[in-house]
Amino acid sequence: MAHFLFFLLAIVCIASVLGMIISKNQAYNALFLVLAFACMGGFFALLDAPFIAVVQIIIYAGAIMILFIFVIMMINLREGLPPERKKWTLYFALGIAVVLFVELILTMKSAFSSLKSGGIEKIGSPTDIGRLLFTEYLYPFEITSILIIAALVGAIVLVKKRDKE
Amino acid sequence: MNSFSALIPLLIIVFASLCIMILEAFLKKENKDYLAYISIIFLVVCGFFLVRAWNKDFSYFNGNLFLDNLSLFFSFIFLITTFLVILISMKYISLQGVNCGEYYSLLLLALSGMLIMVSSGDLLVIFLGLEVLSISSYSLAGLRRKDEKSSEAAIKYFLLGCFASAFLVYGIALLYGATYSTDIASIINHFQSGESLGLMALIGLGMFVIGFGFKIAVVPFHMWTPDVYEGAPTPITAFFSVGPKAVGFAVLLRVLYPYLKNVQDSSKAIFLLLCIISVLTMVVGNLIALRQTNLKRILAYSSIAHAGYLLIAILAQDNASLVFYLTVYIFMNIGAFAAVIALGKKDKEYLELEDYAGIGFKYPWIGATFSVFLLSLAGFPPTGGFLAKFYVFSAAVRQDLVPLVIIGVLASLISVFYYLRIIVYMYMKEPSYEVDINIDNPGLFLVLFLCLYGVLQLGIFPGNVLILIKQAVTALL
Amino acid sequence: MTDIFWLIPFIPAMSTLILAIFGQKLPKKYISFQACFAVFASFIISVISLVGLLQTSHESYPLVKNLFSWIHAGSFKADLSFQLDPLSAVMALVVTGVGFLIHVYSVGYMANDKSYSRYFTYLNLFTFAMLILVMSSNVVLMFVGWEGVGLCSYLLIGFWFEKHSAANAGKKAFIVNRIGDAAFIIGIFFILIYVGSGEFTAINSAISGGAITQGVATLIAVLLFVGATGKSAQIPLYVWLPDAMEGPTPVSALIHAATMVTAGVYMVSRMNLLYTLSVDAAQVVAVVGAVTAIYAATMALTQNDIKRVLAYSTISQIGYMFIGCGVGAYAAGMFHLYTHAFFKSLLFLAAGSVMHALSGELDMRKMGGLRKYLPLTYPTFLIGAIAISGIPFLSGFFSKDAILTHAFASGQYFVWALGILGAVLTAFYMFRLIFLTFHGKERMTPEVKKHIHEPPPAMTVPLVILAFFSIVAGFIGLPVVFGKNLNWFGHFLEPVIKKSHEAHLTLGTEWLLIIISVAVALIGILIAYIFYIKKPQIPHSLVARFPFIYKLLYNKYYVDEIYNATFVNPTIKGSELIYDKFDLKVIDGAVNGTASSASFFGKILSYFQTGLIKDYALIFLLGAILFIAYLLF
Amino acid sequence: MNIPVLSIITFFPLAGAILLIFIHKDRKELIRFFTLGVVLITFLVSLTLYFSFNAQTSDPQFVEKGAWIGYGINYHIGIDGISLFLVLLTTFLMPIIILSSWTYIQKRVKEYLIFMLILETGIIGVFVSLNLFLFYVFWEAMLIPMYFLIGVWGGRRRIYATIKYVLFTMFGSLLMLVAIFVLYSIFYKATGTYSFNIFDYYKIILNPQVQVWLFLAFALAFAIKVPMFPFHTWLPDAHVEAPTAGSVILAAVLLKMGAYGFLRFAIPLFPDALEKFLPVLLILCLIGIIYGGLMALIQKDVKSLVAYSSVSHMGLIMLAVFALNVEAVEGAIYQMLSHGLSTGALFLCVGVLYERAHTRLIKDYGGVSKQMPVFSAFFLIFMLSSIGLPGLNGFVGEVLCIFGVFKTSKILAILGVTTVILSAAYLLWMFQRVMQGPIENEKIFSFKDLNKREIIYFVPIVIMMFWMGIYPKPFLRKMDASVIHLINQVKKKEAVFTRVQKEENIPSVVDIKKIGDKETNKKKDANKEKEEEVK
Amino acid sequence: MIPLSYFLILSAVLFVLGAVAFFVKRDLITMFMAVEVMLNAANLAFITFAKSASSIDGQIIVFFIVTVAAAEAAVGLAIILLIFRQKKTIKSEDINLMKG
Repeated sequence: MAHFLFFLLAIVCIASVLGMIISKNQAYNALFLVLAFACMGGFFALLDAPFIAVVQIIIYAGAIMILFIFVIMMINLREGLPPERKKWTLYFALGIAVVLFVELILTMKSAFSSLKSGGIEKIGSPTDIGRLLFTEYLYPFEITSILIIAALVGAIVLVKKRDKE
Repeated sequence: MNSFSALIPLLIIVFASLCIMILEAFLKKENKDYLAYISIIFLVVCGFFLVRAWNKDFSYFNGNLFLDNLSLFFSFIFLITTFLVILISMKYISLQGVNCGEYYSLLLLALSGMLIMVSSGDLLVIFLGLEVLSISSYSLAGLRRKDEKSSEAAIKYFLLGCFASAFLVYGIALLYGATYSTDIASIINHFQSGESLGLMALIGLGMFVIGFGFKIAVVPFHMWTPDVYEGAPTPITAFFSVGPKAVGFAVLLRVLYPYLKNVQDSSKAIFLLLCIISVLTMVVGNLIALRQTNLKRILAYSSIAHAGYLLIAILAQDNASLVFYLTVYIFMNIGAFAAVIALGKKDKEYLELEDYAGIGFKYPWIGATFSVFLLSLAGFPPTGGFLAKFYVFSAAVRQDLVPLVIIGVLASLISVFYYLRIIVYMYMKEPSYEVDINIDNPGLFLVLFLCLYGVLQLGIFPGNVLILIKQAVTALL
Repeated sequence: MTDIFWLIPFIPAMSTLILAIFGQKLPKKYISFQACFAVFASFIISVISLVGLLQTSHESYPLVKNLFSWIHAGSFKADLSFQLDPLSAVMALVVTGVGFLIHVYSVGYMANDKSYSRYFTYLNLFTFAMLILVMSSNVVLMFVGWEGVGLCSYLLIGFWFEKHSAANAGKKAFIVNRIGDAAFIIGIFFILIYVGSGEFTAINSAISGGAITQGVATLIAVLLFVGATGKSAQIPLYVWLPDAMEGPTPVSALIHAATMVTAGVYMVSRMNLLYTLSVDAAQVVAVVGAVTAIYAATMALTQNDIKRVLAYSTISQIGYMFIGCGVGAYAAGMFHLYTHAFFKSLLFLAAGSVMHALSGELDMRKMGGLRKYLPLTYPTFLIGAIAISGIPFLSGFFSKDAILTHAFASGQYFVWALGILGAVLTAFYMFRLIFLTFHGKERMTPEVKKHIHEPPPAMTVPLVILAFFSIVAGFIGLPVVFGKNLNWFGHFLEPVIKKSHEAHLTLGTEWLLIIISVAVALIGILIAYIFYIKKPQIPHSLVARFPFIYKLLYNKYYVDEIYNATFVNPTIKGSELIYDKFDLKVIDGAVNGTASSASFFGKILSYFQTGLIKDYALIFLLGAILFIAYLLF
Repeated sequence: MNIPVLSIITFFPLAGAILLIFIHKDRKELIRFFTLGVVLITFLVSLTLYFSFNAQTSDPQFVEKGAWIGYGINYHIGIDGISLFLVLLTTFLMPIIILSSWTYIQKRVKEYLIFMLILETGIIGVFVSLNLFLFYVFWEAMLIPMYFLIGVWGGRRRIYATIKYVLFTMFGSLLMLVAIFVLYSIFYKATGTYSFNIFDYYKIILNPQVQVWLFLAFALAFAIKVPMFPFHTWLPDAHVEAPTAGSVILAAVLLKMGAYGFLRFAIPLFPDALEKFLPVLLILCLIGIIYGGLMALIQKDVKSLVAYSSVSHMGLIMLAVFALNVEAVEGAIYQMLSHGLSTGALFLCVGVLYERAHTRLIKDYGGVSKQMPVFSAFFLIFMLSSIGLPGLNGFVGEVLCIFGVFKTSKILAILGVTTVILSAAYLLWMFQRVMQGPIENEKIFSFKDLNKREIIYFVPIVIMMFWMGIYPKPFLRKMDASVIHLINQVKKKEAVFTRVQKEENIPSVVDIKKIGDKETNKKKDANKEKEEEVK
Repeated sequence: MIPLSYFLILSAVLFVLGAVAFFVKRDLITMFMAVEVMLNAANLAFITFAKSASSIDGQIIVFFIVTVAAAEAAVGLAIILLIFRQKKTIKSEDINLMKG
């Protein structure tokens, strides 16, 4: 069952990312991405991280991608943009992809055997995560607040309409 | 010592940034200079606390945040950088039409990002600090909204920055996977103990270096630099050329120094890679700079090349020389940018080499100080630039990196050409058209003189600073 | 009394200094007085010194006066010190005596020149340098004088530097001399290395002590002799002397006849022990002298320029002197030097008078019949010509005869034969000169003719005095045939010049030799008489019959052209070629090429900076892939 | 002696330059007189060096030592018989140079004089430094004013020339810097102390393999500066384009730095490597002599002619330096001084002509003597001095050089002596074409003879020329001890090395203290303590 | 149980796809989306490792990364809007004022 679920999600996920690459339309792209992120949430759930899975779906698939779709709609381009048309670039991209993939696999190969998949002592429950966030991870948490301020200020200053000139 | 004092400097800066955001709403347009003064006051206060913390080794949040001497020294340098950048921005903002309040606020937020980065030994915190810095930087780059180049710089910086961040995160993930920790010290311990998954950790470290290689702009991760430098508002370029670079090196120092010192990976792969990168960086940066005619691009490529020299310092494992180099670099580079900023008027900046013809005699102070900065960048004695290179190279020779040093000096020979070319234009060419600028700019002149003083002081009597630096780098041992 | 001899060079030096600094502001009269007086004072001191020297015993020769240590570094030592011995005394006398007369002559000759003070400055400077040369007690200081006279020669030849030819001649003289000097200084170095000192006394004792092997001696002697060929205008470095006639005539008389050009002879005599030791070197000297004597004489045959004839004659006569030195008769060589100083300067000065009378005309083809216009110059000129031709009882006869006799006696019959042949030629060209100038048709332009006049007394008095000496000067060195101990000159020089081998000739042979040489001289005069007075068409028909030889002689064997073609032009052309092709293209090109290749690479690299995000990302990605790949493998 | 004379001489001009900044740029006369005053005072003060110099010892004198940055970087200056005269030459020429540019420079007088004063400090600093770091600082710093002098006040191709000059020189000196680092680190590894002190370095004996590379780097830097044969191409350009004063100082003093560097650093530090490269170096020098002469012969530009003549003359000097015997080295130093005077003076003459005709091409002149007899006399003397006429300064140096070389190698000396002929050829020919012959260029008729100011600065040169030619003793005696010491040092080091080589396998560094020099040991301990204090 | 290595391989695949998409796609928004994919790949790796380590540190890191992604998205989209306002295009090739 778990295997089936994993492969299903994996295929959907990869397919939607590929769809994003191939599709011309940005709106479709965004939707493909939402799908992929949703699958990602599924993986997280499979990996005993229910809270993160939920966060993933709410924040990523929900909030961030909505932002994307808003922007896409504001821009509202007539014709879409297909990916690179030159053949060699695509082959090149394929080559790069293969090489990079092989490299990453080789990197992680050593880890495959040592990964202990059986452990189920701890599940990332909201309680546990919340406790950690406000104890051990308080400092990073505070920093994220600064981060969000920075993002806010930045976003506002960049898009707000200019004072009357 | 676990103490709340460790957090105070950061709090002051963030508070300052918020204050400015709020105050901006209440200030009249003519009085926007007050925002600069307020930021400076906050910087001074923060500096005061930093000085007080010297030798005290404050830490907080279970050691996620610590103020050892090294981070204090770097923090102080960043304060100075921001201080100087604010001074050169004041007139620039009004002349070039940049939003004022957000400008200072973002600058201070970027500063806070840097403070976070240097005062932590946890990769997660460092990453978050980096993102604070980056996100502020992306916005800062695009602040000249009238100028298409500015937004182009912002998007380039943003997209490539995120791309690099992804590598960085993946690298951290691999490190985490190999060592189950994000703390530098325990990661290094893991490496040292030679447990399995060495390869994954090594690649993780590699991707981490790639991510930071982007920030410090080393070849081949440097491509964004010239464009972003050219497009960003000039004071921000000055900031970019020193701030993120310095902080990047500070982090690399924290990560790589113990690594290179303690870990014997198979034939020191990272070491050799860094050698190659360093050589590429010096050579490519300097060679391309030869062809440039835009001052900002010249300085951009020059800053790429300087990253190469700085990498040598990392390879030489001589932390004092790296820190000293960065200190000098801040003064000379900001000084140089200040001189470039000086050549501007309402809605117009003079950035082409041609514009500089005859400037040296027409505006003697700008010309003279700019020349000193350029000579310092080129590494002529008795400026700080020389001493900095001197330390780095001599340390490298002590580590038997002679070939690297030879390439380094030859690369700096190439650099002499384009630095001197600017002087050639300033002093040895007759202007073919009138360049009139607004020289009523006390803040900028203050910066010119401060940097001049810094460059000369560090070049001739660096003794006290060196002692401080020595004390600072003991934190790493 | 004799202590003051070191003043001899310094009086002209002081005069030079004063004239050099204040000369332009001083009146001409004062200048001429000071210049002449300085030389005269030196002359007086020379005489006093000579007298003193005669009273001193031979054992204390030479008298040395060390003024101060000049150059002293490591083993290189050279002092500023002078010495007085018969040789230097004779030379000092000749230099100051003849020099004084020529100074006086110049007062008249240069009276109207605007660079009057400059002229006398140079002339005094020359006297100074020449005196340094002859009186120095070591070979390094001698070199100072050696170069110094070269300089003055340069300055005085180029005295009228506005003329290209004069400037050229001066430069040529200096450079050719320098070639010799280069060899000379190497010779000096050998001496310094092998002897350890440049003092002549040390050199002599080293030679007599056997410290120098024959091979080294030959090397040194030949090197020094190369220097001498430069200074004394011998083959192959004689080419500058004919051109040197561009200078004022008194200068030609003083420098290029009487004193400087004989410095080589003086030097060889000074180093006589060395040349005695090295038979090969002496042979070289003799042969070069003989060949030069005859070679220069042939060139004198066809020249039309009066001073050039005299110049070639000088070269030829110096050749004789070297014959003397080369066959070991240094005293004879010196004797000829001494008599030559009188009659050759007489000839030059007389030629100067002719020029003066003819408004500067030098071409014999435009003279003729001057005898009656120049009643004083003609006889003096004639006396000089007779003296040089070797007609008995004039000075030239004795000295030349001494040389030829010694040459014969030493068994160098070939050299002797060349000398005799040269004597014929000498007599011929001298009388050709006399006949063309003073006899026959008057070929002057009427314009010139109007102005012909005898020169002022300042010029004629020296002529007369020199004529007098040209007649009597020979009597201090009579040959054996007139009596056993009449060669006073030879005896006087004996302390310096050790007699190598006395001429072991019977009286009969000696007489025969004298008769032969007188006879050939007379034959030479006779031929000249026939050619230029009796049958003036003969020369023309000869020219017509042997055009090649005539042309060869007239053009001085094309030696200047050959030198130009073989040394000068290839050097210049080659240098230009090297400059264009090597210095600018290769060396400079390498430098500039490095710079432009750096720039080229910069251009190539900047092509990668396309400004497109995806290219940047691609390079980032490639870099990352390589980076990881490196870490993986 | 408590007065820091050397420091005063070194930094007084710099102080003058700083004061000059505050004088308004339109008060040109004041600026000129002020500068003249500064350099004259410097010169007068420097005379005390000569008079209180002790000729008996080879130790550095007037030594001043002070802590500076640490890590072996100290303020350590002093002079010995070798540098004494180079310092004096600099201070002597400086007033002359200032006078020579009195009217020549009309634009930007103030900046010009400021750079001149800075340059003087740089040059003197090079000659007095006993700390390798300090030396390098001055060595490089001096490039900057020179760069401006050529670039701002130079001729038409000045920018090309000045950049070429700076880059070329830096190319060498940067590699030398690397070598200095290597030396520094070798010393550190061998003894555990940091030092840039040249006397400390004298005491270490290096492995020949290491020496080879270090020597190459040092030699390259100095050879470029001299310049020796294949590295000479910057010289004609720089000379031709520089303003008169620049050419003078370049020829008179800056070129000497290369030779000085060999004497002070390259030769005593790396005797074994020197021995190895000696044939190559000697041949390069020889080529330089002849090549420079031939190139000078055919130059069409007076300045480049004199520039190539410098190549030739410096070739002789270097030949003598490498001959390494007392006569040769003293001759070389002496020749450095006299070349400084004579070539400097020749450039001054060219400057005088240029100021009148604004051309440097030989063909534009001719017959100048007639219009300018006084000038002609001076020019003549300078020329004769340059071709080494006895009685003038050039001869003494030249004859000693060639004699010294002769002692080492007869063939080299014989080939080297061609300089005597060549120098006469190119200079006389030039003199003939410029000064003699009929006047063909109309402009020359309007030439005025030297004015008082010009005579004032020519006369001291002439006096010095005669003095040095006639009575060189005061110069030679002062350098004896130092030169002999230098030669002994080189010879002794070679000897020690062979001894060490026999005893043990060659270590990369042999510290002399192993061979038994307790004094240095003590000194090093003292140094160490100081180091720790700094830390 | 599903082997954790599957997740790692999937993570690698996603990372590679994101990286390639970044330089194959031609509009700025999708390029940015590609970066998001890469970040998610990293997230997946983190969670996988956290699972293997039986600790939830990795999950918390992911939480922070998601926050960062959100912040980046805010600023990034603002910049893209800015570009669009100026140039009326979001084609990456059109952003080439500066080069060389």
